[in-house]
Amino acid sequence: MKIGILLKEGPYNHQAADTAYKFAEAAIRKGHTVDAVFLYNDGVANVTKLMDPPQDDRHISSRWGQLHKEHGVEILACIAASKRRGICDDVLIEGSEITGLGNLTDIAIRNDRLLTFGD
Amino acid sequence: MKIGILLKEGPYNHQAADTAYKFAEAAIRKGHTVDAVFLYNDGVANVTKLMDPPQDDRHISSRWGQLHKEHGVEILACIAASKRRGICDDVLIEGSEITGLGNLTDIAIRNDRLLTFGD
Amino acid sequence: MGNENVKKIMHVMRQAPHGTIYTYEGLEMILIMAAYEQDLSLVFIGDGVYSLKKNQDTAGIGIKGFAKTFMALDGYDVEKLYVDRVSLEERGLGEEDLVVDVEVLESSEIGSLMKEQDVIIHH
Amino acid sequence: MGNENVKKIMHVMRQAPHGTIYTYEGLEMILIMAAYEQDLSLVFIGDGVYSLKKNQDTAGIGIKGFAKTFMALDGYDVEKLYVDRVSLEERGLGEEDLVVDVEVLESSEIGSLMKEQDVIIHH
Amino acid sequence: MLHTINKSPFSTDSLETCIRFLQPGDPVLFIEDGVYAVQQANRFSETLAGVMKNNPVYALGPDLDARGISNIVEGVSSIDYDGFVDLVVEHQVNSWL
Amino acid sequence: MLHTINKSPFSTDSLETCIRFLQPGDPVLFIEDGVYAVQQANRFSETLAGVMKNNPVYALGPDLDARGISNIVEGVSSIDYDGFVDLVVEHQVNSWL
Repeated sequence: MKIGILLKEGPYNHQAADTAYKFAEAAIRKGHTVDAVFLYNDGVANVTKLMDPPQDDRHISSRWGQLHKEHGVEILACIAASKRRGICDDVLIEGSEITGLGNLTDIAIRNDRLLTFGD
Repeated sequence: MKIGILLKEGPYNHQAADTAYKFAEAAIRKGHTVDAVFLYNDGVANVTKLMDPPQDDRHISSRWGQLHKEHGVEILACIAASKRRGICDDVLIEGSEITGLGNLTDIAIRNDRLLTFGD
Repeated sequence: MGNENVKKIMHVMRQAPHGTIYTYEGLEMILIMAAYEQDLSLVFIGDGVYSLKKNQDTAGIGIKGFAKTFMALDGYDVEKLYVDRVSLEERGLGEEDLVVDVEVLESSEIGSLMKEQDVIIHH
Repeated sequence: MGNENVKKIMHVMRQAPHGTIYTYEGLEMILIMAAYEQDLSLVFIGDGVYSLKKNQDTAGIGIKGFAKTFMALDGYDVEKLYVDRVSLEERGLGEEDLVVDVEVLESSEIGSLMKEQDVIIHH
Repeated sequence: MLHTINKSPFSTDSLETCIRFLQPGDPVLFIEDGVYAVQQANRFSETLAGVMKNNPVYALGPDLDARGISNIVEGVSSIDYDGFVDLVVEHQVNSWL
Repeated sequence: MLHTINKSPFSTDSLETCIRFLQPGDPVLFIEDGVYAVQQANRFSETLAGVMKNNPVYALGPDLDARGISNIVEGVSSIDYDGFVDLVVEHQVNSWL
């Protein structure tokens, strides 16, 4: 099955980013395709490479970058939401991209499911 | 009267940043001192100079920078919260600073009031 | 049973306006999706019904208002606007308080509409 | 009436742990403030009482747990931990379910404590 | 002590929780989405009436206007940001987030 | 249709709102802070029992463990992330945020 994910909250502040990641991991492990993770609202902050959490904590943006690298999952941040919150190409983690909401619509159309995680 | 402000949510996503600003403006207009605005949790995203909202919308980080420039209000972001969320010296708006929670404690001690705005 | 390439996508507005950006950015999403000729609907539940309240004037809080944008949806062929009757009533509001024409439905009717959807997005 | 340079600062924990970071970052704030020899207190109200629940194991969600950090507060001379009785009871919890010794108070008693504070911070 | 409430009473437990800890005479100020509490004839009218027996109640006017609320419960004072500052000068503050 | 709820029933109206729109037979999955709803003997036990009459109820095990909830209401199935995926494969999803 092909699955798209919409993530609406920023990293660390809400569990949404963690649940979305754990879900994606499990779906891939079970042989499904996770097509894309689309970041909206504060969710766009998931892909800043400037984050620098404590050593013993998870690194949320690297984790998304890895998911792209290892499993081809598109990691996309909405451009309008990103501009409001200071996310731009200069700070993006490798493997992620800033794009328009048309792309989210395509994701909704071409996948069997679109799952939302947020607050 | 001397007033400190603690702001716990990011810009645009929640009204907290706007209410805190409007309150600070009014307090200064009425002759009070707004000593500092301390940013915590997602609130640290208030001071990224990379934000680029639509032309006809308010520019929240510039507004905090102006408040510092015109009225000497310290605009401080917690270092631990900032590191988690990718806020660092490279992206700070002029007039703001990254600092420790000890500074917030000083603000709580030296002001007549410490007001919290958040979600 | 309908075009296989057309998806039923429902947007559920559940938050009050202005206190958070969810409804506003939700509306931005809907306006873009409207160009893709999918089967879109909007449902207003809980505090989401407040987004449609007449006479909102946001000048004093310094935030852009957007209630009028709901009126523009018609021009994008987004015509399915449903409001939950209970949500309206417990807030002391009636259809005459809203900026656009909507269909007021019972919760069970909205529940069955939800069940028909391919995608549901809460804002 | 007490040292003029010592402020009464109350931290109110109102959120469940893990779903959001507020309680965890609140605790980080409290640990720093504890070094400043102010008159600190912590109050657990509503879902905040869940932060003190025994046997939390966060390994499966990949987030660092912090319930044990509340036990360390004693070492920082933070000894005023109050829990709202109603909040505990409506959640089917008792003192024996909590990781630390706390004082369980009636809402009105917490209300009067609040009234004595110089600073109150909700997390 | 001034209590501020910034959430709609319909969506979170802020109002109902705050009420349990309120002391008689303490002013309550509704701001942001909290102002829906003072609209006439909604499900929380009785709750609000209970509060008003022992506590002065205020609502932030700019937030009322932004939400199109003109029919506010009698006895609630609409104030602007300057009025908010005055209340803060007069009282310590307890912001129920 | 699978309904997910990620908020504590005490702090927001997510559970009570979702219930009004649930269709008989639709599975309900509690995740994140939502899992507090399935702890035994809390204020929402009756509400949950009502849901369980017509709907299968699940809770995400890792979220239960993280919160130290071991005494869950009888009849609620604890599942892991793999089980979450299975439910999503079987149903369209309605995530009540």
